[in-house]
Amino acid sequence: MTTRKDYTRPLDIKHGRVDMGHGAGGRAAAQLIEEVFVKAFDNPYLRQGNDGAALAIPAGHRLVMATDAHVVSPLFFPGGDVGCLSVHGTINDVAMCGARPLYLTASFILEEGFPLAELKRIVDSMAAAAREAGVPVVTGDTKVVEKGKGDGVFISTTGLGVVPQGVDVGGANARPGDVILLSGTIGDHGVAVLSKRESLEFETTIASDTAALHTLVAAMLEAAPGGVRVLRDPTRGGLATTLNEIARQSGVGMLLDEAAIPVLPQVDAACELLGLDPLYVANEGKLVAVCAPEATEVVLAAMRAHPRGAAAVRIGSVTEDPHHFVQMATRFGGRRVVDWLSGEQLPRIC
Amino acid sequence: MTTRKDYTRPLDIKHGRVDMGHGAGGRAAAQLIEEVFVKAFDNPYLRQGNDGAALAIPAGHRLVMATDAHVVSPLFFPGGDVGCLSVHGTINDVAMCGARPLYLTASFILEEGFPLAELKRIVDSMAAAAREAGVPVVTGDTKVVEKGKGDGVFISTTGLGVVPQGVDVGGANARPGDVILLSGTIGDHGVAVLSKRESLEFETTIASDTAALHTLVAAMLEAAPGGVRVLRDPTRGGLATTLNEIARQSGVGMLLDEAAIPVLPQVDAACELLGLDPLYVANEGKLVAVCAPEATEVVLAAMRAHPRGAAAVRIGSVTEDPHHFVQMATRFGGRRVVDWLSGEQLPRIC
Amino acid sequence: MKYIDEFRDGDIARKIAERLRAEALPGRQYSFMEFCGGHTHAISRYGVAELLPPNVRMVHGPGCPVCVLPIGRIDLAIQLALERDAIVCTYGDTMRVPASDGLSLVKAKARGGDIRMVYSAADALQIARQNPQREVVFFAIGFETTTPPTALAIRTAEREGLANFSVLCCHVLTPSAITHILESPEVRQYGTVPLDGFVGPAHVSIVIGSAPYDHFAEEYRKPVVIAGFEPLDVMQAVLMLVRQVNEGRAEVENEFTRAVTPEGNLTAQTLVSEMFELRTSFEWRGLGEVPYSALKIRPAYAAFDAERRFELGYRSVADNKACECGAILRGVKKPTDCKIFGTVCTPENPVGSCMVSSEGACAAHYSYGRFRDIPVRVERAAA
Amino acid sequence: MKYIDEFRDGDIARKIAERLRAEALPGRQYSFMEFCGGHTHAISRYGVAELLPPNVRMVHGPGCPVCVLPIGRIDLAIQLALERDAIVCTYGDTMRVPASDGLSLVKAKARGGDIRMVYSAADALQIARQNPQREVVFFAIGFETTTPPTALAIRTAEREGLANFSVLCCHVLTPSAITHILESPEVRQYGTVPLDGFVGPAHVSIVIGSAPYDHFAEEYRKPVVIAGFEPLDVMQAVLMLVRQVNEGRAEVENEFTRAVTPEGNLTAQTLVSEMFELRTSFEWRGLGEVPYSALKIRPAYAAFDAERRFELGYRSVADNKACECGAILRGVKKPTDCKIFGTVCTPENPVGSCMVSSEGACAAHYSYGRFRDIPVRVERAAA
Amino acid sequence: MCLAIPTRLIEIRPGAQALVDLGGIRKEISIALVPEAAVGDYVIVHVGHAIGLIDPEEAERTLRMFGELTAQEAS
Amino acid sequence: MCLAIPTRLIEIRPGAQALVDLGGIRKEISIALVPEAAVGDYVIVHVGHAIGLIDPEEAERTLRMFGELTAQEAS
Ligand code: SF4
Ligand code: SF4
Ligand SMILES: [Mg+2]
Ligand SMILES: [Mg+2]
Ligand SMILES: [Mg+2]
Ligand SMILES: [Mg+2]
Ligand SMILES: [Mg+2]
Ligand SMILES: [Mg+2]
Ligand SMILES: [Mg+2]
Ligand SMILES: [Mg+2]
Ligand SMILES: [Mg+2]
Ligand SMILES: [Mg+2]
Repeated sequence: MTTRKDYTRPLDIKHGRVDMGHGAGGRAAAQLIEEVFVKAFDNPYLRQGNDGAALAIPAGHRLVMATDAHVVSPLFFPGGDVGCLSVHGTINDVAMCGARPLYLTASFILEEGFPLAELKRIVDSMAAAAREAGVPVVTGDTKVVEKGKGDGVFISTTGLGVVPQGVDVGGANARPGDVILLSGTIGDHGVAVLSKRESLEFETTIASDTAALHTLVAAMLEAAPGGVRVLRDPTRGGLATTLNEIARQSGVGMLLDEAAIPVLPQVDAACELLGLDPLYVANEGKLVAVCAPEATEVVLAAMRAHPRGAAAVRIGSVTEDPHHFVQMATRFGGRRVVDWLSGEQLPRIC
Repeated sequence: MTTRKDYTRPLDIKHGRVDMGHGAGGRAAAQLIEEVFVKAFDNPYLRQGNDGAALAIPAGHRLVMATDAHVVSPLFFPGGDVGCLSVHGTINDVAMCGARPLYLTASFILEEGFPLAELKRIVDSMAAAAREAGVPVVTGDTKVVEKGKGDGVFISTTGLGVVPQGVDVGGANARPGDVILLSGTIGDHGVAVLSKRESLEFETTIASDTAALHTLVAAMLEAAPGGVRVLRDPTRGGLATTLNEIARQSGVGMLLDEAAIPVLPQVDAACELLGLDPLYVANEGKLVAVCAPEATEVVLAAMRAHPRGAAAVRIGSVTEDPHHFVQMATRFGGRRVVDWLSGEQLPRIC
Repeated sequence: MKYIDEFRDGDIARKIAERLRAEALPGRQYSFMEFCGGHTHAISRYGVAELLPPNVRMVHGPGCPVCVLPIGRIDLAIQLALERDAIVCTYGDTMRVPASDGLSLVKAKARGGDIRMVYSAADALQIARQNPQREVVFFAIGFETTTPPTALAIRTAEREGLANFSVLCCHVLTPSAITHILESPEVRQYGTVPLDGFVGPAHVSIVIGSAPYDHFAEEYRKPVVIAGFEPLDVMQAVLMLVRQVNEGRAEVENEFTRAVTPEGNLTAQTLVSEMFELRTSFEWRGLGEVPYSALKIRPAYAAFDAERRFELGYRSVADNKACECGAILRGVKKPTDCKIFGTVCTPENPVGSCMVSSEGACAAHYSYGRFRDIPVRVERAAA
Repeated sequence: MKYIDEFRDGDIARKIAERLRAEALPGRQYSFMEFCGGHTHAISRYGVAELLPPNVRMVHGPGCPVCVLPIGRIDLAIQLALERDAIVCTYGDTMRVPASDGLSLVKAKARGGDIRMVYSAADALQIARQNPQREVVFFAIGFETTTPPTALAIRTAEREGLANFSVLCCHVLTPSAITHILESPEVRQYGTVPLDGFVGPAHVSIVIGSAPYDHFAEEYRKPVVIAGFEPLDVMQAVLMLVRQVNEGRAEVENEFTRAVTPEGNLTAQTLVSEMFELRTSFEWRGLGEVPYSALKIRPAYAAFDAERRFELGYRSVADNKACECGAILRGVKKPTDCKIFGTVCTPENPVGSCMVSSEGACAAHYSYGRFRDIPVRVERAAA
Repeated sequence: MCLAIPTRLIEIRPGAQALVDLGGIRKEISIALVPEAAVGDYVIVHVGHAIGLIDPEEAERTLRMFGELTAQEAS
Repeated sequence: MCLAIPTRLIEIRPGAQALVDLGGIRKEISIALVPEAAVGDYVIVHVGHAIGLIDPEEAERTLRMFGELTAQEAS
């Protein structure tokens, strides 16, 4: 007696497109999940096939959860795509709480008509990123919205991690006198994405810095367990906004040294051309750390010893300031406020 | 010296609309989060204001995570809205793993132009549902997509729960001879939503059954800790698809008794009018349980003693069947297959 | 639900079943064709087949408007949406019918066609009113039941002067299809399809009345029993057919007198003949070209005829080689006679049109009756 | 970046600053207006103010095309998008400028207006080509720098016969604005605004040349130094102005000789005068109606003039009462003189146009210079 | 084919429209094809249009006929 | 106002278009307004159009002039 599945024709990944049936919860949905998602993410948790995943957690840790929706346009950009981004972004948010990320969940909102081949490319990229980071996607969900009510694919990921004993990292922990470290150049991700935006298009060799930073964080925490007070990834809003958030949360001011902030020449040039400020451009593989002054050197050394922190630098220090201003000594010799991002970062003509 | 926030004009909730700036990660985003989300969900985890939330978990439990994207149209329907739905849906998926849900994360994808008043109504509804269920929203994210690239609001929620010792609930656990229980009437949610769909519109007093089922599950598990083998909420795809999923996962067949499956008269009528089968219509506050035969009575009693299971019934039993067919003895006296949902549930003319 | 629930009563079903067992002659085989997909659906969904004596066999007919829609017609609708940028409005049933190039309306929609499901022809009119700058085409399918609402839509559009509305008319006629089957060589000459009688259309007959069937009873000596679409109606009709056969009668009987009169709905008939005229020939999936079997829009309403308005040229497209829909629609084969039934061809990925509508013989058998006969072993899935 | 980085060198800046401190006479106050927002931006972003001697004060001028755009003009663009269903293409800078009814282009877009940000006038043309069935309007703002690309777009549209493209022309002229300020009672009569000289436009001058400024130096006896937009250019220009004042000269000097010639870009000038002609009057935000201060499309190109094509009627709308933009644009007041600066009016919720562009005096001061003077205490936020 | 359902006509509305009830569900449909329909009638609704009426006496008769011993007895 | 940037013209393309380079970033722009521009020139780009050219000698001279002791010495 032949044994066969109850659907026999595999998905036509090459020419097929997402249709409403793939989100209706029936056999088409089951097939999509099996042939695209489960196949790519393959792990014992997902294979449980239940409404959720049952997970093991080491004893004696605090837990951290973080979530992010990923809606980048275009979906594919130099250096990455929405798939790996959605893995890195959430791993990083977990790591920025001082936690070791253990598990991810992924929830997809697909637009009717989205090519299955692109979906597969994105899911495979996610799976590769998750594998490389050692953080499996343990459960997920897929919905389909009508054409014109989505934008290809949106991916919301949630991460679960554990905080080792003795680690206390949080945005409210910065104190005057602390030192502000940055793990590398800023603006790479945003410029890479902009370079592919319709009507802005320009040629560049800049690639997104999208990367998981949890091993970098682990190295920093190991180097100075109590010395790292704040960690944050300067994503949307850029370095400027991230520092303002920390200043507000901690009730402090900051003084930056413009000359110390690393910006790749091409990023600088692209910003010049479009009237943008690299301080407000998104990053996806960089972190800001606020450290106790006495821990600075050892943390910086640990960062520089890690491939994701090789270009780590000290960019400023925390000040006492009832206005919570982030100020900057300009390379030119002046001083100015570095404010929150206001509105969107739009290319300007003036 | 006067003390004031660094933005002074509060959001114009009444007339305002979401614009791209609310998703750009700058000050507008911070304001939206503070004045709409944090205000509604208010809890100490969220107030940490970090990239993720640090959480406490009771010792000696296994963890469960579940995630779902919520993309219902229309956003408001009789008996609920996408907000409370997104809380109930994920709480239920956690509960269906036999877990006690503890925390939720929420990730919003807003369409440019979405009225802030509607957003607030949805977020408030979410917050009320979370409060009522005792499961706080501990961290979140907000993105804005351009008009025409979203559909008002999409909400992805992820739940974290703990499984008590000795509980082993999963879709693969059904065995021939087991009994299939259903917690109440089917099709209420789907019909309530359809009744508001443009061009289908009909008048009905049917309301969505959207509700959190975790306390019902807790009562069932307490009544017969080892006796509940499978729990599942028959959402998209309806009861028929859910039972097929379990049959496939467990490698069994099922035999249902059509006469035993409760359907409200208005749901029946609406399905008749539109050419739909209630077995395939979505539910958001019902569960299916597969129980050991000896536990049936005590589980059923526990269900009936709970407000969400007052109309619980036995609808069939698990059979040995290498084809994994879900079959049904019809009320009429015949027998038929109850197949997976195929494609979408569309109103038919023939 | 009054006039519905009473006709689904299992106790009465058992009584009729008993009568049938008593009256069906043991030595004889009875073969009846239920013309309509509505009957096919009732038989499958309620498990009516289980209640019939083993020597009474039901043969599915071509009476599902979705099943008989040929590929070329779907292609036209897709062309209007994808190449002519029209808003194509259609009943939900047609969305998944296979067309050329692996497309269907669902897939054309996913490729960007503005294809909208409507519940009623009136909804298509409304869409036309709301989108004055767009061409709105109503893809009209169906038998005599569905034609009058289309006629009404055209009349309304004409009275309102709706300049952007037109109809891609694919309305077909029941009696010509029945004639075609009775004239088919399998039935007439070889006797490979022994047809002892017909369960006649329910809702079609509300509109056209019972009189049009008299001809079949007389000319072809076949009993006809017009029956409602509830399961008891079907069982009673079968009983009435058995009785006619046993008694050597070939009459038109009406089991559905609660809705069907000899003359039908004259208002509807008048409206339809005002808007439509006979096509000399029309392609049916499975049956091929059938003379005088469909309607087209009269020249007086040419402005509302999408075929004229867009100068559409019909191109016939052959069905998939493996597909036996044609033979199944003519009653010559059963779904399980098709080599790809339930494997390559499933409701999820229909190859033929009979696998699309739940009234299609293949879909009905796959979704409701498969447990009886398929030697499928379902592999334990990974997830 | 060649010709950029060299002009941002902090070491040289310190040298110029030293010179300035040496040459600015201790007993004297120097007030110079930087006409252009580009200079305002450079001063704020690089912290140039810190390097100037305390007795040299920079006064912001009206040279930001976004800041001087009156409410009524934005209203027209919004009207085209929301009421006339046009695709309105615009530079990113204009998106957040406050209009009537609490709207702005960003908010009109959120309300469903098809408003698209373009990087270049050529992109608007491209959108028109891609949407032949839609009206596409390019909302053209800017000084003489930005006008030639608009002229080019009109010429291209005309040559291609693009029938659905038009321009809502809001191009304004620098010299008339300068005249207007010099003629203002504050400057001329009361001397409430002591203006010792002008830092003249950089990129505008590339197009129009340095000759048009001779008039000011002669007529109004004000020194003018045309300067580039890099911070060293600005500092050097200030030094040159101090020298002119000290020496009692009132000449047009050119610090920006690497790009500006006396006659300017003749190709661009020819093109502009082919497409455009002077308006007899035009409303500027802050300055009110300024005679001969703007361009309109010549009748020969009327088909591409959105004002004519859509028969738009201009309606002047008063600015918010509390807003001091007018006085600020005329150099009469500083941002911090406005009662709602930094509280009700912020870059997030701009009340006046000076808070929109990062070249606006208020936005520049809020974003870059606020630490110097605002007695704001930021409350510890909840999240 | 031709899904059609008997519903009770409960209100006649302008433009040959009517409100019908089916087990508590109410929907507006067209009665342009059955101009004779009156409130209280059961109309058979197909794609939003009433296409015919139920004859209550015939319905009664049919129900009585079901399964009766012979065709003769049914009449 | 009027954000404009000196970029190096590296390739002239049909239709009065040209490819320019700025610190490794390349973009196609219009040179219709500076028909005299040649490969190797630094053109000043504003809203996707070159509106003028940099005169290298003048740039040199300006840099030399910065901060020199008196206006006289700069000439
Ligand atoms: S199973 Fe499919 S291919 Fe075969 S006859 Fe039926 S519809 Fe045609
Ligand atoms: S702060 Fe705002 S309102 Fe006040 S002058 Fe400036 S732009 Fe106008
Ligand atoms: Mg997050
Ligand atoms: Mg993040
Ligand atoms: Mg983060
Ligand atoms: Mg799910
Ligand atoms: Mg889209
Ligand atoms: Mg889930
Ligand atoms: Mg769920
Ligand atoms: Mg579930
Ligand atoms: Mg986030
Ligand atoms: Mg939308």
